[in-house]
Amino acid sequence: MPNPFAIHKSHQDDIVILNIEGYLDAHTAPQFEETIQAEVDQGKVRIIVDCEKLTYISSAGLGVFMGFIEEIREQGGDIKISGLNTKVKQIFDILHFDTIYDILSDIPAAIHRFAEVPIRKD
Amino acid sequence: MPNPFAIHKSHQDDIVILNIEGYLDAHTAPQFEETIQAEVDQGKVRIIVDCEKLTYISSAGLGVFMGFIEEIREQGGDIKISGLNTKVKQIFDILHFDTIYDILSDIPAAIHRFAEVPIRKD
Amino acid sequence: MPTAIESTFSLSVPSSTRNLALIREFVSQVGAQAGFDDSELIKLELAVDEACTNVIRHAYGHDTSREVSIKAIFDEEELRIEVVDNGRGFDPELIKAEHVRQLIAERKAGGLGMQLMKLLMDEVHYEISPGKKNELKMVKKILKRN
Amino acid sequence: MPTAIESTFSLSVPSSTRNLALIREFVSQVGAQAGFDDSELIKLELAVDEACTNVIRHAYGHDTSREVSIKAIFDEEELRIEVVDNGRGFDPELIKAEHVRQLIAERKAGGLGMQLMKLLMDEVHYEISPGKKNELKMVKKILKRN
Ligand SMILES: Nc1ncnc2c1ncn2[C@@H]1O[C@H](COP(=O)(O)OP(=O)(O)O)[C@@H](O)[C@H]1O
Ligand SMILES: Nc1ncnc2c1ncn2[C@@H]1O[C@H](COP(=O)(O)OP(=O)(O)O)[C@@H](O)[C@H]1O
Repeated sequence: MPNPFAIHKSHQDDIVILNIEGYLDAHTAPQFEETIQAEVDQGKVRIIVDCEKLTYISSAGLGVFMGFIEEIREQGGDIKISGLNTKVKQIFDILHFDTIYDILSDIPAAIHRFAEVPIRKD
Repeated sequence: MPNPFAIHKSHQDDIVILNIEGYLDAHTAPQFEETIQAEVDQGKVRIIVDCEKLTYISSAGLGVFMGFIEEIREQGGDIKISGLNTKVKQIFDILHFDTIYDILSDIPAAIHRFAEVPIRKD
Repeated sequence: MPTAIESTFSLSVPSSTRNLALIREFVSQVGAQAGFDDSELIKLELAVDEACTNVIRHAYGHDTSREVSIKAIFDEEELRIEVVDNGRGFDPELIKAEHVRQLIAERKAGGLGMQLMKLLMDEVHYEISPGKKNELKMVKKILKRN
Repeated sequence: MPTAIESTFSLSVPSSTRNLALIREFVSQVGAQAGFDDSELIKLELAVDEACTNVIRHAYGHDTSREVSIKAIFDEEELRIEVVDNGRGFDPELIKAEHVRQLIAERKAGGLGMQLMKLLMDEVHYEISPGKKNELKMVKKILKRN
């Protein structure tokens, strides 16, 4: 079976970019959670999660975004989400995640948003 | 559901090239059979079946190759098979189809074979 | 004289999150046959994924020796999905939907599954007999396009 | 005391060739969990496809109101597949394998299904009770790589 879920990490200045690929469900969410936890533990709290290659997300995956956001914002960082395809974006929209998270079209737009709005307050 | 099986037709001189795409099983074989039948009915008996985008074949698909080959060779034509990927080629190999059909790496090689060996005799 | 022809599909798998992908594939292929388009299919997959994730986590507490069963039945009008477990059961009436914003404030990473099912499907209905048979029935209407 | 843990999966679908793709996806995902690699998976898919195609065509004569059931059970050593129908049955002993070359000479477009199953699987075994329960059991050993 091809790896159903993978995370590729890169950096842009002090911003961590996590490209997530495949599906994020109750089976793969723990891997994503550990990755974000490791960044937060190192004080890296400016995070872009690029979802261009994300094919699916369930509440277990959405839960990872929810579980960290308060702590990350308290530490002066944020999670910006980029590259959602139409199908996956529907799922974020149903739960109105766009009222809580900055959701951008692509990585450059997410980097730009970090410069303009380092922490989203709502 | 994306179309599980599709056939694209093109020509090279008097050779008909059928690019088959997706899976060829008992559900989709009738469509392939009708396409070949239509060519034979028009006297087009020099046929390359290019399988570069074929992902799977079962005996129902192999049966289409079997059902026409005698008639086509009697009429001075042949079916050459090209572009099989490793996974699908395994299935042709298990039944020793390569002892009966010319199986080539790609379309140019199949066209070339038609020039060299218009009808395979074995 | 039957007026509508029903198609019935069923799938049983060990109770493990690694089988969620197979469950979604099952739902997606049945849903496509029932006539749902891509944007509706992902919603169906999600509703059933949430239902089965709850069975795996809550009803069976990740005991992979247990079994999750899904039945899907459609006719021209609707697709019905039934998810059955014989695990510990619960009282769905006691579960109150909390808004994402509130869940986040309470530092919760869950609590969206049942909300999602209700948002995604036209009907969601539980019949609970703890340890015997807990059944979740969900219905999605098939909208005719013409 | 059980020495090996078995995982059991089952799928039932209406008897129609349009469900062969779902059947193959089921077999592929279960086979992958059992430890088979890509080149082995396509062989497993093919063997089960051939078995189910025969049920759809021959046992039920394309009557889509009937049901095809597949069970897949694996442990560390082997994957067992059982395909069950309650159709007309047949005597597998009477079916003689003919070479492709011979089938072609007789202008036959079929006759490869049972041959393929035997070539692809380690064991193939029929238990036939026409109209009641016709069962095909196939086994593929899991080769340890280390
Ligand atoms: N099938 C089930 N069996 C037992 N308890 C369940 C089941 N489904 C849901 N629950 C209970 O309902 C609660 C809410 O479920 P849900 O809305 O899906 O959120 P989450 O699963 O993230 O907690 C669960 O935490 C659990 O206590
Ligand atoms: N499940 C079945 N029920 C009834 N008859 C069957 C079944 N499977 C196979 N047969 C019989 O065995 C014959 C050989 O099957 P097979 O080798 O798969 O080739 P094909 O299906 O192409 O004829 C069939 O033509 C049919 O008469």
